[in-house]
This record gives sequence, C-alpha cells and structure tokens, in this order.
Amino acid sequence: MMSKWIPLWLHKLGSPPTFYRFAGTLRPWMLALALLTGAIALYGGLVMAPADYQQGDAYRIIFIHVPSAWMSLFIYGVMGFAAFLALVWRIKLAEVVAMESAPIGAAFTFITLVTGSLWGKPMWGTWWTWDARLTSELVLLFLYLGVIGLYHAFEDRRQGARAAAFLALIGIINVPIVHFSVNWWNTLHQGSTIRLLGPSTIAPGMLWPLLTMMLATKFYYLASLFGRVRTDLLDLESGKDWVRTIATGSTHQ
Amino acid sequence: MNPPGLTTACAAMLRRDLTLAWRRRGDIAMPVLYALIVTMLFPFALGPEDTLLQRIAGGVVLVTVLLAMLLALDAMFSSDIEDGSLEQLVLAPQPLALMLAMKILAHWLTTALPLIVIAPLLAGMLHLPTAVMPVLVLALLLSTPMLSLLGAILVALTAGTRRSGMLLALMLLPLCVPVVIFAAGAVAASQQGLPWLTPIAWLGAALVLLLVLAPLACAAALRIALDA
Amino acid sequence: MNPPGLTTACAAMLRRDLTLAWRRRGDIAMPVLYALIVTMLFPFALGPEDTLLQRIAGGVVLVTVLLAMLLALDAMFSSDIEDGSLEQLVLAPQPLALMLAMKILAHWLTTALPLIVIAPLLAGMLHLPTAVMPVLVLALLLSTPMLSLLGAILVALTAGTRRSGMLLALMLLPLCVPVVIFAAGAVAASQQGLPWLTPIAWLGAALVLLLVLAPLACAAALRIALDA
Amino acid sequence: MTAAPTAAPNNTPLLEARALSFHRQEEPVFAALDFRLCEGELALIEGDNGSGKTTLMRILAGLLHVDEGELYWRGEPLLQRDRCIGEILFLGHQLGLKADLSPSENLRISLGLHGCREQVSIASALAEIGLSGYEDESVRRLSAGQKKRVALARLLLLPATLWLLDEPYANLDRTGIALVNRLLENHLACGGAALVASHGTVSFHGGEPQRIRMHA
Amino acid sequence: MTAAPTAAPNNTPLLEARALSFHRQEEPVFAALDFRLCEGELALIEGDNGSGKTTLMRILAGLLHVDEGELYWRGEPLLQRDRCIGEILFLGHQLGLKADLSPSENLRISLGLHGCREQVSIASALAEIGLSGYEDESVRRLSAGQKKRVALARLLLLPATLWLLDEPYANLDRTGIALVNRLLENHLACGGAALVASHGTVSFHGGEPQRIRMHA
Amino acid sequence: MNASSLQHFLAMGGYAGYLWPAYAVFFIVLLADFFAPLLRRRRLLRELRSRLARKAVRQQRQAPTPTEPA
Ligand code: HEM
Ligand SMILES: Nc1ncnc2c1ncn2[C@@H]1O[C@H](COP(=O)(O)OP(=O)(O)OP(=O)(O)O)[C@@H](O)[C@H]1O
Ligand SMILES: Nc1ncnc2c1ncn2[C@@H]1O[C@H](COP(=O)(O)OP(=O)(O)OP(=O)(O)O)[C@@H](O)[C@H]1O
Ligand SMILES: [Mg+2]
Ligand SMILES: [Mg+2]
Repeated sequence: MMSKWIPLWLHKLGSPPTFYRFAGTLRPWMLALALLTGAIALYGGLVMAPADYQQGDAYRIIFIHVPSAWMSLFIYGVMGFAAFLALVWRIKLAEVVAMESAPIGAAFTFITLVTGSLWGKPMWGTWWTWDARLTSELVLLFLYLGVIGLYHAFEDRRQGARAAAFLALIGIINVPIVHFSVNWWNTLHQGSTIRLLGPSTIAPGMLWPLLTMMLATKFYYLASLFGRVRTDLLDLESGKDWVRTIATGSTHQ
Repeated sequence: MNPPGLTTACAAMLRRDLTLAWRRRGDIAMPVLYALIVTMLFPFALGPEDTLLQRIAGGVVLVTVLLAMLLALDAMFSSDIEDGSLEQLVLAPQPLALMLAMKILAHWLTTALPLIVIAPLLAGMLHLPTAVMPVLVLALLLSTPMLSLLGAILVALTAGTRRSGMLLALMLLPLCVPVVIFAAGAVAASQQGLPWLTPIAWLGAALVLLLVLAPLACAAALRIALDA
Repeated sequence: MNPPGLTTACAAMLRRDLTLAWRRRGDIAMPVLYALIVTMLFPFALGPEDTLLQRIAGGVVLVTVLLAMLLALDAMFSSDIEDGSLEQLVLAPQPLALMLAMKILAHWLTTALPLIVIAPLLAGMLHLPTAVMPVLVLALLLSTPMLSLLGAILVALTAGTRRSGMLLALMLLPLCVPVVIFAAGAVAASQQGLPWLTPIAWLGAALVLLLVLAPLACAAALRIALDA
Repeated sequence: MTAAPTAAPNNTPLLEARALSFHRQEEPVFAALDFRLCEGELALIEGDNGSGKTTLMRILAGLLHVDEGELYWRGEPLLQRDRCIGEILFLGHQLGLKADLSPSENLRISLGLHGCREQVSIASALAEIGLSGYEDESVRRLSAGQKKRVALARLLLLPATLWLLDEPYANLDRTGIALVNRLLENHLACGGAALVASHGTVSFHGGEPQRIRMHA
Repeated sequence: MTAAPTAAPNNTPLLEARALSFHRQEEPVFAALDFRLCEGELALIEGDNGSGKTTLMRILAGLLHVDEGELYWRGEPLLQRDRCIGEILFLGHQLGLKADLSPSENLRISLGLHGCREQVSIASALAEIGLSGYEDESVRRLSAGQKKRVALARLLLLPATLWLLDEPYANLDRTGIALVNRLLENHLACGGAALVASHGTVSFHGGEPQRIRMHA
Repeated sequence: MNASSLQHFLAMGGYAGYLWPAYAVFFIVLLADFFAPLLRRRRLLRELRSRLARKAVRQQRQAPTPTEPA
C-alpha cells in the first residue's frame, strides 16, 4: 500500500541500516553548515546591525530568541507529522524521528523561555508575566516534556513511541495558539513583525542576520536529529548483525 | 449467545463500577477530605486576612478540586489493568468507546460529584460571597466532566506503563489550563459583578465537543497502550 | 567476621537508595514538574495580577512543595516491603533507626532537594521579591526535612495496611500545619520587612528534635507494622 | 568455600526452644514446641500448608514476638535480639531483592549491611551458584529460579552461624537443589547449624537430620 | 466435579505450535519449538532454571507476542486472541490475587470475568481445595501454600479447555500435590488439556504425558 | 578593534547582564543537546559489548554440561 506512492529510494531509506549510514554521512555537513551560517549571523547581528532606536542593544537578543521560538514551533510540527505517520503506517523511522525530535524541541522551547525572560526584564520590567504567548509557550514545554516522559515510561520502546505519538497529536492544538495568541488576545508581547509574504516591518540590517540565524538553527536541527536518530537506531536494533559489527568493530564511526 | 444489547451492556458496566466504588466507599471520601485539608492549609500559609482569602477563594477552590480529581484519576483504570479485566473489555463484543464512556461517567459520579457538593463549603471557608456560589458550582459542573474526559484519555495512554501519578499530572495539566482559565474567569467575573455567561458558554461548548470525541480518543489510546 | 562498621553500613544504605533513585531518575523529575505545574495553575485561577500573586507567592510555594513531597512520600517504603528487603534490613546487625535515617536522608535528597532548588524559580514566577528568596529557601531547608521525617513515621505506621496515598495525606497534613505556619510566617515577615529569625529558630529547634526522635519512632513503628 | 563459623562445637546447644507457643488472633498456631539445635546440626521443619513453619522461622529470626515459652541462644535467654543478630541468616518466601538492581549490586548491599566472609567475592559466589553471565542483568529480567539463586548466593557470601531457610528448594531445578544440599553440608561441616522448612524430601548425606513436626 | 469442556475429542489438535521461536533483546530464548496438544492430553514442560518455560507459557497465554513461527488453535491460525480467550486458564508465578480481599471475594471476581462452570460453588471449591474455614480471611493473612491453593481453586471453578500451569506444585505440601494431580486427571478425563511446567516429578496416573524439553 | 571598542562591544550599551547570559544559555543548551546522544551512544555500545561478552560466558558455561541431566 505504501509502496504505491512512496518512491523506492525513500522506501529503502526507511530501512534502519541505510538510514544510519545516510545520516552518518550527512550529519557533519549539516553541522558545518550550521556553524558557518550561525557564525555569519552572529557577526551580522552582534557587530554589523545597528542598535535599535528604542531598545538600544538589548534588542540583539532577537537573533537567538526569535529563531529559537520559530524552531520550537517548527519542531513540534515535524514531530506531529512524524507521529501521524508512525500511528497510521507504523513506520519505525517515523517513530524514531518523532521521539528524537522532542528533546530538541524542548531545548529550543527552553531557550525561548529563558532568552525571552532575559529580554523581558529590561523591556517590560519583569522576568515573567502571565500573558497568552508566554503561557502558551510554557505549555508547549510541558507538552514536550510529557511526550518525553510518556515515551520513557514504557518498557517496550516502540509501544512507548506510539503512545507518546498519540499525545503529541493531541497537543498539536497548542501550536496555533502560541502563534496567534498575539492576535487573539492583546498582550504585552510583540505582534508579528516579520512576514515571509508581504513587507516586513523590520529594518533590513536587522532582518538578514535574523533570517540567517533561522537557517542556522534549521541546519542544527538536522544535525542533532541525525545524531539522535542514529543512536536510537543502535538501541532499537541492538540485536541485529549490523549493530553488532559496529559494536565489536571500530568504536568510532 | 448473541452479545447483549447496548443498553444492557451500558447499564451493566455502570452498575459494576458503581458497586465497586461503593465497596470501597472510604476511597470516595478521600478526595473530599483531601480537598478540605488543602483548602484549610491556605489560611495558615497566607495568614487569616479575610479580604485576601475572599479574593483568592474561587481560584483556590478550583485548583484544589482539580488536584483532588487528579489524585483519584490515576485509579480509573489501574485495578482493571492489574487484574486483566480491561483486556476482557477490549475483547468484548461491544463498542469500546461507549463502554469507556460509562466508566468515565461512573468515575465522575464517584469523585467529582462529591467534590462539587462540598465546593460551596470550601469556598465558604475562604469567605467567598454567597452570591458567587451558584456560578462556582455551575463552572465546576461544566469543567469537572472535561477533566474526567481528558484525564481518561491520558490514563488510557499510560495503561501499559508502570505508571506514576506524577506523569499523569505532567500530561494533564497543560491540557486543562484552558479549562481552569475559563472556569476561574466565570467565577471572577461574577465576583466583580460582570457578566459571566460568555466563559460558561465556552465551557459548555467545549464539553459537548469533548463528550463526543474523548471516548473515541480514549478507546484509541487504550488500544495503543494495550497492544504491544 | 565482625559486622561492618556503622559508617560502612550507612554508606551502603545511602548508596543503595541513591542508586535505585538514579535507576528511575524519571521519577525524581516528577515532583519538580508537578510543583511547577501546580504553581502555574494559580495565576490562571486567580488572574495574572502581579500584586496579588506577589502577596500569596510564599504561601503558595510552600503549599505546593508540601503537596509534591506528599505525593512522593508514599513510595518511601512500599517497594521495600513488597520485595522483602525491609525484613532483611530489620535483621541486619545494624541499628535499625540509623539505617532508616539513611533511607530518609536519601529520600530527602532525591525529592526535597530538587524542589528546593527550583523553589526560587517558582517563587519568581509569582513575583516574590528577590530579597525574600533566601528566607524562603532557608524555611524550605528547615521544613522539608521535617516533612520527610514526619512522613516516614506515618508511612512506617501504615506499612502493614492497604495504604492509599490519600490516607497518608490525611494523617500527615494535620501534623504539618504547624510547620507550614512557621515557615510561612518567616517568609511573610521577611516580605514585610519584619524580623524573621524567631520562626526560623523555632523551625530549627523542632528539626533538631525530630532528627533525633523520628528515626527511633520510625524504627519502632516499622517493627510494629511488620510484627503481624 | 571458607568456613564462616569459627567457634568449635561444644555441648551447650546453639539454639534451644522450651515450651514455645504462638497465637494468632487468639488461635494457637503452635503450642509447647521444644527443640535444641547444636552446632553442626540440621533440623527439618515439617508440616502441612498453614501449619506454622514460616511463623516459627519468623519468630526465630526475630521478626515476630513469641507469646509464651523461652528461647536460648548459646545457653543464654534470648530476650534481646542483639545477642544473636549478625549470626542468623533468614531466607523467606520474599527474597528481598531489588528488581531494578543487578545481582551483584543486590549482593553488595547485603555485604554492606552484614559484612563479608573472607576470600569469597561476589563474582565467585555468583559463578558457584550458577549465574555467571548474569552479574549485570537487572533482577527483574531473571527467571523465578534465577532470582532464587541470587538470594541463595547470600549463603555463600555472608557470615552467619545459623541459617533459617524457608522452602529453599522452591522454584529450583535439579542442579539447584543439589547445590543447596551441597551448601548445607559444607555449612554443617564447618560447625554451622541450619533450620530448613521444606515440603520436598531433603536428600541429605551425612547423618539423619532432626525433624520438627508442626501440627496444623 | 463437572466436566467443563463440552466438545468431544477429535483429530485436530487443540493447540499446535510450529517452529515457534522467541527472542529477548535479540537473544533467542528458544527456537524452532514444535508441539501438538490434543484434547485429553497433558504436556510437561521441562528445563533448567532460565530455560524459557515461563516465557513459553506467557506466549501461549497471549501475554507475550511470538517472534516467529505459528500457533494454531483447533486447527486455525491464532492471530487474534479472541478466538481462544475464555478457553485458556493461566496460572503463573504471580498468583494474581488481591491481598486485601478474601479468597471468596477473589474467586468471585474471576467468576465475573470468565463465567462459571455449572454446579460448582465458591464455597465447595474452597472446601475441596482444603481451605474451608478460611473463606473470609484476607489473603494477606494466608500462608504461602494457602495462597497457592486459592489460586488453584480457579481450576475448579472456571470453565476452560486448556490449563497453563507454571510450577503448580511449588509451596504445596504432599496433600496439595496429590490434589493438583487429581484435578489434572479429572480435567483430562473430561476432555481438557494441560501444559504444566515443573521441576518436581509429576506422579501421574493414566498414560505417559508428552514432554517438551527446553534447552537453555 | 582596540581594547576600548572591545569593552564597548562587551558592554552592549549597558545590557550586557541580559544579553550575554541569553547567548550563553543558547550555546550551553544546544551543546548539551548535541553531546547527550553521543554519550548515550558510547554507553549503548559499551553495554552491547558487555552483553555479547556475557552471552559468550553463558554459552561457554553450558557447553561442558549439556542441559539433559539424564
Ligand atoms: C519569556 C518571555 C517570552 C516568550 C516565552 C516569548 C515567546 C515567543 C514566541 C513563541 C515567539 C514566536 C511566535 C511565532 O513565531 O508565532 C516569539 C517571537 C518574538 N518575540 Fe518573544 N517571547 C518572550 C519575550 C519577548 C520579549 C521580552 C520580546 C521583546 C521585547 C520579544 C520579542 C519577540 C519578537 C520581536 C518576536 C518575533 C515576532 C514575529 O515577528 O513573529 N519576546 N516570542
Ligand atoms: N522480563 C524479562 N525480561 C528479559 N529477560 C527475561 C525476562 N524474564 C525472563 N527473562 C530471561 O529469559 C530466560 C527465560 O526465562 P523464563 O522465566 O522463561 O525461565 P524459566 O524456564 O521459567 O525458569 P525458572 O525455572 O527459573 O522459572 C532467562 O534467561 C531469563 O533471564
Ligand atoms: N500475616 C498473618 N496474619 C495472620 N495470620 C497469618 C499470617 N500469616 C500466616 N497466618 C496464618 O498462620 C498460620 C501459619 O502460617 P505459616 O505461614 O506459618 O504456615 P506455613 O507452615 O509456612 O505454611 P506453608 O507451607 O503454606 O508456607 C496459617 O493458618 C495462616 O493462615
Ligand atoms: Mg511458609
Ligand atoms: Mg519460570
């Protein structure tokens, strides 16, 4: 049924040893790209971009806050999609991708919360308020943690992955809430200033480092995900011959 | 030897759970006592200042009821899982979602209802004005079933694990944040003399939606958690 | 051939419980998450009004930490009773009270300490002034061991019965009302700029007393519970 | 295997019970029980299910308090437990193993509490008991007989004069049963003593053991 | 005692295993296991500790999922469990009794789940199993052998064609062992079948039982 | 870039106390996230090797005494 519409190479990629090797070759490249674009973005953001006329230099937190915030939502989306595949077609690789995305998403959500509150102190005069966006982002962190916790609560890892995938799907309603909260409720938090379609209301000198950093975080996500998926595959397939050769053969690879 | 009709099966299911609860009627009293004591702790922790207590009464009662329900939630399926009757239920020739709905109903009747009955007492201990009581009860009547329904889904998900109630709390609380916000919003509005119908209406709408969807989701979750 | 020295035995006991906790380290994180979420619920239930939150912050954090510890308390001896290792402990050529003190210490380290570490964060979320934080942490440092010690006695007493976490809560909460009063008193005094040393001193004195008496009481209670 | 008990056998019995009786909810479990156990001796406790074998064991181990009668340890009344504690090893229906820990971790805890015989290492004890290769598996993942063997490894490791073994043969295969018998023989030869409750026939080489019959 | 199974014995075996194998952490517990069990037959599962007897039992009971090989129930592939559920009775190392409830309450729960044989009451089953007088004691207060007997009373009460008994003799005294043998004989005589894992020798009158050897 | 301009840069217009911790958190969390699976992978492979070794021991133990006693 799957084979009808999934191309052969994709089908093959879904086999754990193939994906293990594929991810192994791609991961250093992703990491290098992430480091390169990240360095450029940092230079652009911290050195080249002018200070904001209102916020002074504090606004430079934007170059990590906003990409991290986007990633926290984007990764939840990826996780939800993979969870859907895992539940409907029981694809092992989809389970692994969903479950290994969760810690990365949680990391970005955590960064968003911390950088946001570090930014909020000088801007709003408080580390934390209970407004809609901040709260829903915190709820997002709890959803990630719930998924991770449920996954690890099971003895059988694949069963745990499916149960956690179900939870991830239930929680996906929170993603639009985070994104649109600034429109639906009037809050302290800033509304959308950056649009991919239509004109952005941000100075181009600030925009390009932001977009470059966004690219860097995407590359980083892929690099980290590949590393995690490789490890998880080793664990899941620990009895298979290909894992044994890795274990007994060269320790580094 | 045909499977019994739907009504018969539902009634049997409901009766079974209510009888079991009655056998352990001490356990029914526990959430109530727990809520009482937690509510009592607040005046000690915050100092017996009437206006302050009055201001927080509605919210504290809501949170307390929620926590008490949470503690009882863990037991919704656990004994059935231990003795294998849940597996029997899954294999029974009846729509699983409907049977689960009956279980959830029984659970609500035995844990939430007693809490709702004493909620005015708890609120009274914190000096909530009498005029606000009906709104509080109404909000509880609408929000506790939602907690039961949402909780049932999550409890079903954790059915195959060596569970800890804490994991359940972690999973449930994000989902019930909106419920708490709307319920507390209604109580607060009524306390300030503002119209409180809008949040109550939202709660009602969400409840109707959940009443339809949650049993189905619960059945799906249970099948995932039981089948290895 | 002499029984090993007290230090060796204490170290073995402590290491054992910490290893077991580490094996199930997910369970360590749970009380912390629980406390976080319960704290979060209050702003939703009471409305995000900074001055109000600030006023109740200390009390809410204390109650929350107490509830989180309570949930974890139930597990202190239960697995040891089920698998018979408590019997072996009773039969070991070591003073039981001391061994139990080690168990209680391990329990405090794995449940209360993480809670104390995040308590400032919780308090910060409710806008407790930074100046009050040290007093809050101090109060927690003195009061949580008391909860662990008191809880251990009660858990030991209920060891032979079919326990439910609720029963434990019912027995423990009245006992810890004085603890909560003094701890909250210290925090409130510091928040109002009043001297807060007196309640802290009382807490300290009570803690010293309990440190000596509670392990003995716990050992006695356990022997009673096992002798059936 | 090394000898754990060092005292030479002499005439005062290690453990003596005089007119022991025990009641549960006012019903006698057993009454007027007398026996003497010297060093180097084995006593079998026999009786039907529910006749009080486990109860007697738990009394001797100090987990239950005797109602009437006296117990003597090396000729002196056994009022305070600390007189014999550390010299008695009790193995009951509950094995006292932590399912989350491995066999070696479990045994290391016992060693920490009870001390160790000389020249016996955990690894060698586990090998002798037939569990080499399972040292670091978690006990949860062992079969019923393997769990029992981990508990029996305590007999090899811990110093004790009197062994109280409640159904030591249950769940063991034939090699396991032979092993327990070998352990018992060694222990007695070194001057130890043992009380064993068992339904199976204990095929024991080296003298007819004493029999204590419980009447339900 | 009344006959539970009503179907007359015929040629298709009740349960058939073909090339069954099971892995734990990718290590084989057993491989290529074949056997057929007809109505009225008994099979003994033999093997050392840790050889996979319990594992096999749990697979047959539907508690574990088989890796490779096929299971047939009355000649039809056993893919869905509901084909045989209610016909299989499993008694494992864990007795599945609620310690808080009394023997009769425990048995009543089982009856509610599985239905009841005709003409057997809980009281008579408990009497037959040797527990009259203990009907309303809480299971927590029973001795090890008495607990086992409560679990065995299920064999008398519940209707089932295939009994899966994991070490049914452990903890029982001699009359208890004889009782289990009598129950087994009756069950087989009435057209039932049984798989028994045991280390003790099953003294069985009425035909040599089939033996399934597990190799560790 | 001379020392004073570096100082100027590090001061971040007086917001250094907020800005640099934010960047530090960003990098520390991501580093931890990146290295956690590598550590886990090392542990997994070590466990797998010891499992294989143990399996060899078990098989070796069974070889001299076959399971059939009689
Ligand atoms: C703890 C506090 C904060 C949290 C949890 C938080 C969370 C978020 C999230 C989730 C987004 C992404 C929304 C989306 O893509 O739909 C975002 C975007 C953004 N945040 Fe924050 N934030 C916090 C504090 C702040 C502060 C103090 C500022 C500045 C004064 C700020 C400025 C921005 C900006 C400019 C964006 C980009 C908006 C856009 O163009 O889409 N944030 N924040
Ligand atoms: N839950 C589990 N997880 C992983 N491995 C297990 C588990 N239970 C048992 N094993 C392993 O599987 C193998 C077979 O165990 P099983 O319990 O089937 O043995 P058994 O024949 O019943 O032994 P016994 O006679 O001791 O009861 C053993 O090597 C054991 O270590
Ligand atoms: N915890 C308890 N509380 C009350 N009565 C008990 C308790 N444990 C056992 N009994 C009762 O005491 C009597 C003796 O039990 P005991 O466990 O000593 O028997 P046993 O000889 O060890 O039997 P078995 O061979 O079955 O292990 C039994 O009648 C039992 O019902
Ligand atoms: Mg016994
Ligand atoms: Mg077994």
